[in-house]
Amino acid sequence: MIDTQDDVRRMLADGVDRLLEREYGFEQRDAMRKAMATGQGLDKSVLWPRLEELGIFMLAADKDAVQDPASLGHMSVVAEAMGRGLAIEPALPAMLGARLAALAGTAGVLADGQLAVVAPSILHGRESGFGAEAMDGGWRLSGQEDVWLGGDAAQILLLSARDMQGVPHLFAMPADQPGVTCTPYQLFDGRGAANVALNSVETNPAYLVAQGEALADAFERIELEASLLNACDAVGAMRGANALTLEQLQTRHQFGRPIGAFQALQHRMVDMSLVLELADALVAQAMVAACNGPDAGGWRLACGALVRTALSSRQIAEETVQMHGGMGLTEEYPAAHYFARLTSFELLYPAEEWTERFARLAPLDKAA
Amino acid sequence: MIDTQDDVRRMLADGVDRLLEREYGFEQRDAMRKAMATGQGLDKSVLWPRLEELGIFMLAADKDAVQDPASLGHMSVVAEAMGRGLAIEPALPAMLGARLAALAGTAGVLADGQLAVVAPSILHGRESGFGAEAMDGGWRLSGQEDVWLGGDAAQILLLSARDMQGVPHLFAMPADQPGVTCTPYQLFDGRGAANVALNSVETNPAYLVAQGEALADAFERIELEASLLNACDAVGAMRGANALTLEQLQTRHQFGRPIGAFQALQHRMVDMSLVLELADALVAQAMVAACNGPDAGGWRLACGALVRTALSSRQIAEETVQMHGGMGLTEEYPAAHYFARLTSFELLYPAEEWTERFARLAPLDKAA
Amino acid sequence: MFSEEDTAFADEVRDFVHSNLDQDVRRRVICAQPVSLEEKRVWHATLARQGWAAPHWPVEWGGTGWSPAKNYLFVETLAEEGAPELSPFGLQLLAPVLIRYGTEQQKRSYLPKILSGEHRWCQGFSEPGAGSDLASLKTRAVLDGDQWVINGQKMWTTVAHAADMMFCLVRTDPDAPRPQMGISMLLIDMKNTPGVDVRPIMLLNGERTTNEVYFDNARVPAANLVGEVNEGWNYTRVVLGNERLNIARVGLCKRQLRHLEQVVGRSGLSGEGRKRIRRHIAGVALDLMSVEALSLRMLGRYQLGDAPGFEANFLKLKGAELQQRLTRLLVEATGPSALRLGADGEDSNLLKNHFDTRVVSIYGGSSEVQRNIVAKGMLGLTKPASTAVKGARA
Amino acid sequence: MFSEEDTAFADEVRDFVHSNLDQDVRRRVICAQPVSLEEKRVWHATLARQGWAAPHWPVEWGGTGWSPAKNYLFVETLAEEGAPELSPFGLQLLAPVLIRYGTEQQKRSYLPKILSGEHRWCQGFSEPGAGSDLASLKTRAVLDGDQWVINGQKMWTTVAHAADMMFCLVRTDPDAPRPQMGISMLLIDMKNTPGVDVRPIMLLNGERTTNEVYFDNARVPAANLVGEVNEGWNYTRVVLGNERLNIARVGLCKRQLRHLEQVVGRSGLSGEGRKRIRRHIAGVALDLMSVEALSLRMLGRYQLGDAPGFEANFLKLKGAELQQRLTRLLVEATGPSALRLGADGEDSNLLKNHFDTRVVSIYGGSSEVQRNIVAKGMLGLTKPASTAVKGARA
Repeated sequence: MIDTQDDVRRMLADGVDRLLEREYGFEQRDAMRKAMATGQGLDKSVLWPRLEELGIFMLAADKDAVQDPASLGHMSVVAEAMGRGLAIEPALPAMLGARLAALAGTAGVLADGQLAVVAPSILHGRESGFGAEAMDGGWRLSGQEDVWLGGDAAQILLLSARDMQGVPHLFAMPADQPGVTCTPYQLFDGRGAANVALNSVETNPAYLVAQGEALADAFERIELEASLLNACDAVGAMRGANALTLEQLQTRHQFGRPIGAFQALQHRMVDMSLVLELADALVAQAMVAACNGPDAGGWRLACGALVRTALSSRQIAEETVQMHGGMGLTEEYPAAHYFARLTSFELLYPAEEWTERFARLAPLDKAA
Repeated sequence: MIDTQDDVRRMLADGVDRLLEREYGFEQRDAMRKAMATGQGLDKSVLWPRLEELGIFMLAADKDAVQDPASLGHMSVVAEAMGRGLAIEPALPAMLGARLAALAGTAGVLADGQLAVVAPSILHGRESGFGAEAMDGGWRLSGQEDVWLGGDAAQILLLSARDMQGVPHLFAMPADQPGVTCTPYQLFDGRGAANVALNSVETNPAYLVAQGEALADAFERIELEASLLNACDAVGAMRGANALTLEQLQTRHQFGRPIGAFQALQHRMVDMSLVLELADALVAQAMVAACNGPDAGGWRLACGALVRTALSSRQIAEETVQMHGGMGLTEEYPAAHYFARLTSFELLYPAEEWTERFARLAPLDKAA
Repeated sequence: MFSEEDTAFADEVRDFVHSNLDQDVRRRVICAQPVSLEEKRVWHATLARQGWAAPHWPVEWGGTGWSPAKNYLFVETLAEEGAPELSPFGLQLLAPVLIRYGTEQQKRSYLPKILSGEHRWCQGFSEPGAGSDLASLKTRAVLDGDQWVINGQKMWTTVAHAADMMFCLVRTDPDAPRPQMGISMLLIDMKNTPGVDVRPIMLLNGERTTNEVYFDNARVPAANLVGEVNEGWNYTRVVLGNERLNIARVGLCKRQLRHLEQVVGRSGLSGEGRKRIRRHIAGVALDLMSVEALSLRMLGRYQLGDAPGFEANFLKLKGAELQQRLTRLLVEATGPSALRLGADGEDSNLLKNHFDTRVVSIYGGSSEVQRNIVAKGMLGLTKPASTAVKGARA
Repeated sequence: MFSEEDTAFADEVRDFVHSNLDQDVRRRVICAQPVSLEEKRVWHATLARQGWAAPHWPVEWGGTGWSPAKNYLFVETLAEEGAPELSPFGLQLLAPVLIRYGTEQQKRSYLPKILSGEHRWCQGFSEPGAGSDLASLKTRAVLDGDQWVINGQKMWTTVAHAADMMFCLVRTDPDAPRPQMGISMLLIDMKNTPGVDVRPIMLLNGERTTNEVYFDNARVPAANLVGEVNEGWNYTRVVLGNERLNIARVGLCKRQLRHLEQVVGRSGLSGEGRKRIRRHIAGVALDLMSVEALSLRMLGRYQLGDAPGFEANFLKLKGAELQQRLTRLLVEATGPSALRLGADGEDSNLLKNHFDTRVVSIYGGSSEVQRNIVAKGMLGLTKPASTAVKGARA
């Protein structure tokens, strides 16, 4: 976590932690995961209103918040707590949606508490899967993008499409608009997602949020922030996984001793702790730098934070399951859930891909 | 080692082992390494005649030997023993020189016991560093190649040069020919090597061993055999390093117990043994396949053997030093010598380079 | 290593799978999609009709008398070609014990039904406090007249909910001087024994493949004791030492590798991403080569009469690692859609399958236990003569 | 983290190195070529003239009174710019002990000569049977009148052959109930004490940097005892706990990384080979970032009054790994000519340098000892409250 004397942040951290650890225990949260697995969709009646009360939308969407460097730090507190608490509610997608609207200068386009989810192409800095054709008093949109995190519960889809001239447009499309096919499903880690297809959707002109090359700045900034906030979620999950594994080593007995008495396991536990602290420290540093926006230094640190977090996540995920033995595979114990959560992160932010990206940022030849 | 009922091979193994373990102990062999370091060059009066007595040249150079699939196995026995014994004599370069002459069909070009060393470009399948210009009754050769293993003691240099028409020629050049600059030096692992430069060297026509595209077969075969024989040297060194480390774990005490009582070290020792056995088994299999010459299957296995041996060598080299502590860095104890020998191997045959070569051998698209 | 006859035989096995295994079942095995117990039973019956259900058994009980090399090739070829794995509990684990230590009555009663697949067996070894440390098991059995009365709890009992029978380790002498002594092996009818309660353990993959089994004064006939009383630990070694020749599962890995290559070949991956995954695939392929080489070496030595040594532990360790790397690479090659849970399409459930594969370094002697065993042998029980050169200070 | 004043100061240090350090010495430090003891002494004197030889000491003894941040930046900037490292034994290891526990006489006698570089010190801690396990040391000292009589053997005594003085741990009470008790610290004049015999330990790199030291009834004045008798173990902790803020050697790693990048930039590497090495360099650079982030976090907490905790052990472990990866990459980038031993040219001796770097995971508390310390703290001595979610079975 970011070293801080910031009172708001500490109160927020206390609030989310209390919510996820004392008021809604693992069993209750996992019951919601199972309910979603039966096809009922996300139950937004339980935890969600409490998260709203904590002000998760305001943190991100408030116009002042975007100007306030602290707001990114506040969001990171929520993200880390969600990861540690293995909560499946789309708090992070919700914050990112509100944030992008604010970054694009049009926070007001979203009604209070509306869940707007950002297209994966924007969050991952890829070319959009959608195209826009101007028509009388609006646009006609077509295309497809898969795996929108939180897309299963989205009310608004924030997506980018280039028109025939190649100019990017940001649309805030109602998920229930005719022609929009939103296929919801659950990920292995329990969170919801969706594939979104637009088949010649005719849009109301009011759905256009912003357009033009100025969007590039907002997009780059949301990409940077989204990646670091996802890393915060992973840092939280690593912290939870390590604490759980440490407890396992202290309490589980084999061959007449706690398994933590075995040196090979001790050394592996130390390495798990080591790689968590490295990731945590660098994510925090990158987060502070990101408050200045996505400049070269910010991206350098972000590359480091993402690569380190991905590598640490993989190691901790695998070791957590292995050191728990059979118990590490069961549904009713958090170990496997941490494995799933951490594996999702490191597959969405592959260490090798980001290492290559970093190598392109800092070409050797300049150093020569 | 190759599983075998072959009596010759067993006798050979016994002979080399006896020579290197009982008759010339580590201290004696190391004294020769130190003598070379003072600039005296390789002392060929001590171990060398005994190696010749064991028939190391005949194994490789005899015309019948080349036809006999067993001969490669016999050479592997010598290579493995040299590695385990940390001997710095250029037995392997000598065998390869004799072998190449035999493969090119002109074993007789070398006088008995002459040390002919093959150019690194031939051994590593790279483009030659030399060019040949035809002139009255001979050729004029120029160029340079670095790091000839055993080149410090070479009497004959076996090198390839293309003429102006691009036709490859194999020359057996006396190392003391005017215009030949042979710069000898010692490697960190104690073995000798040289850089060789030819500055418009006018050759006697008798120095031409063979020419034309048919050489390609001999070159490919010697490349395959040289790489696997170097892997045998590494397998021997790994076996020596593991035995030494195991003994260290059994005999060195710390905190009131043999350090082998510590589980973290136990597990690492087990992994050292595991990676040695994998390398040994695959090198043996690749060696059997190589007896049929360098076909695709042979190269596939050789890639596997080289990559596995390089990875295992690195792990065992590093762990041997680490588990010996300060003693692992000293000159008078073999651990550091094994580190040097194994590191030489894996730098000469880099795992990643050979993995890429393998990927090119077996393109995915064929499988689709 | 293999004779021409051997390789011709492998081709015959290959053809048999292609001709006799339901194509959709085969496809699902290759894509790691679920195959039902009923579908597995059908395949068991198919092999049994061919006389191939238990080739390693003695001929008199339905085995084939094949050489070790043929047995090895048979198992690896089935796996390579996508045949579902038959449940090992009766065929591989119990049967060798029964054949060696069982009564004539037990053999005649149980072996034919194991061979035909009529009876499904489960293994009652692990307990909540006795997983890797089996010797500390606590489930008690007391002889009361001509019945054993069993109380206690087993855990991680694979497919107990669908089993007809269990072979079970129970403590029959709680006062034995060492925990390994005082353990016996009992056979338990899972369908008709009052006091046996099977409760599911749900894994995160959403499947019930394993269970807790509670015994509350469950009674089984005295005749269901295997071998001698208090000698069960020795039989356990026979169970755990079985089938070591195929322990690395080379055939399975080859199949996974080929599938992975096909997925990548068909995928839209390009540029650096494609190069990266190809490098990893090449790395696994090369590593698999070394595992196969060590397997074949162990087989060769076995044919010369050497029992598998540390190689078997090494191959268990390394085979688990390879399987995990292969399922992982399939996820990486597929990208984010591999995160999806659900049954429609080859992409989905890939992360779940990768998760399932984590178990291979936990069950059948975890990787930690394998390393402990080798370390004990290398450092303690045997004192290997050093073949290394020795320095002045040694 | 750093104020503008701090970074301006770092620039000042950078300029100082460029203006005052011999360019050839600097080049050799960067290329890891040998720098002589005399050249190091010249640099020590240069720093001392500037008042920068021991910035972390109390001002009254010649320190600077800088903030922890400035001290941190000073050390890392010197390393980054290629300044030779000053011998740590007097400046970093002994001095804090003397300042805290030494007599006024000892301080006045030794500290000024340590500061100026006039006296070179060595550290007599390790013994043949007491390396990582210091508490088992056996060298005896017995008080005979007003002299301590020392017998025994020290090992791995770095630069003892060129040292004026040694601070030495000796056993003064062999009957102490725990091995850590009964140890004292003595100061020994290495040049003028009969019965002190320094014998070289040659490393494979061909250099004599370390030694065995034998004591045969060597006598030192009773006044050379540091602090209380039998309390030496506590002072050891001060020694070993020192300079933890710079333990990862971030500045050194940055310098090595920059050098490596330049070598690759200039090299003839192309195609896949160049891409491969660049991937590895990027990987190390990213890892170094995380190590620097953790170092800065530790520094920040230290400034708030927190003593370094496990971070210091983590940074020792990870710093060693990074240094080893960097020297290794330099070898890989250079290719076979890096195998060459010899003094002519930048390429040669690279493998030797890589070998030398293996020591960084062995000395100053090996990586194994670091892990043991953290494990003990995490699992035993402190009982951390779990912040993880807990399952029904927990």
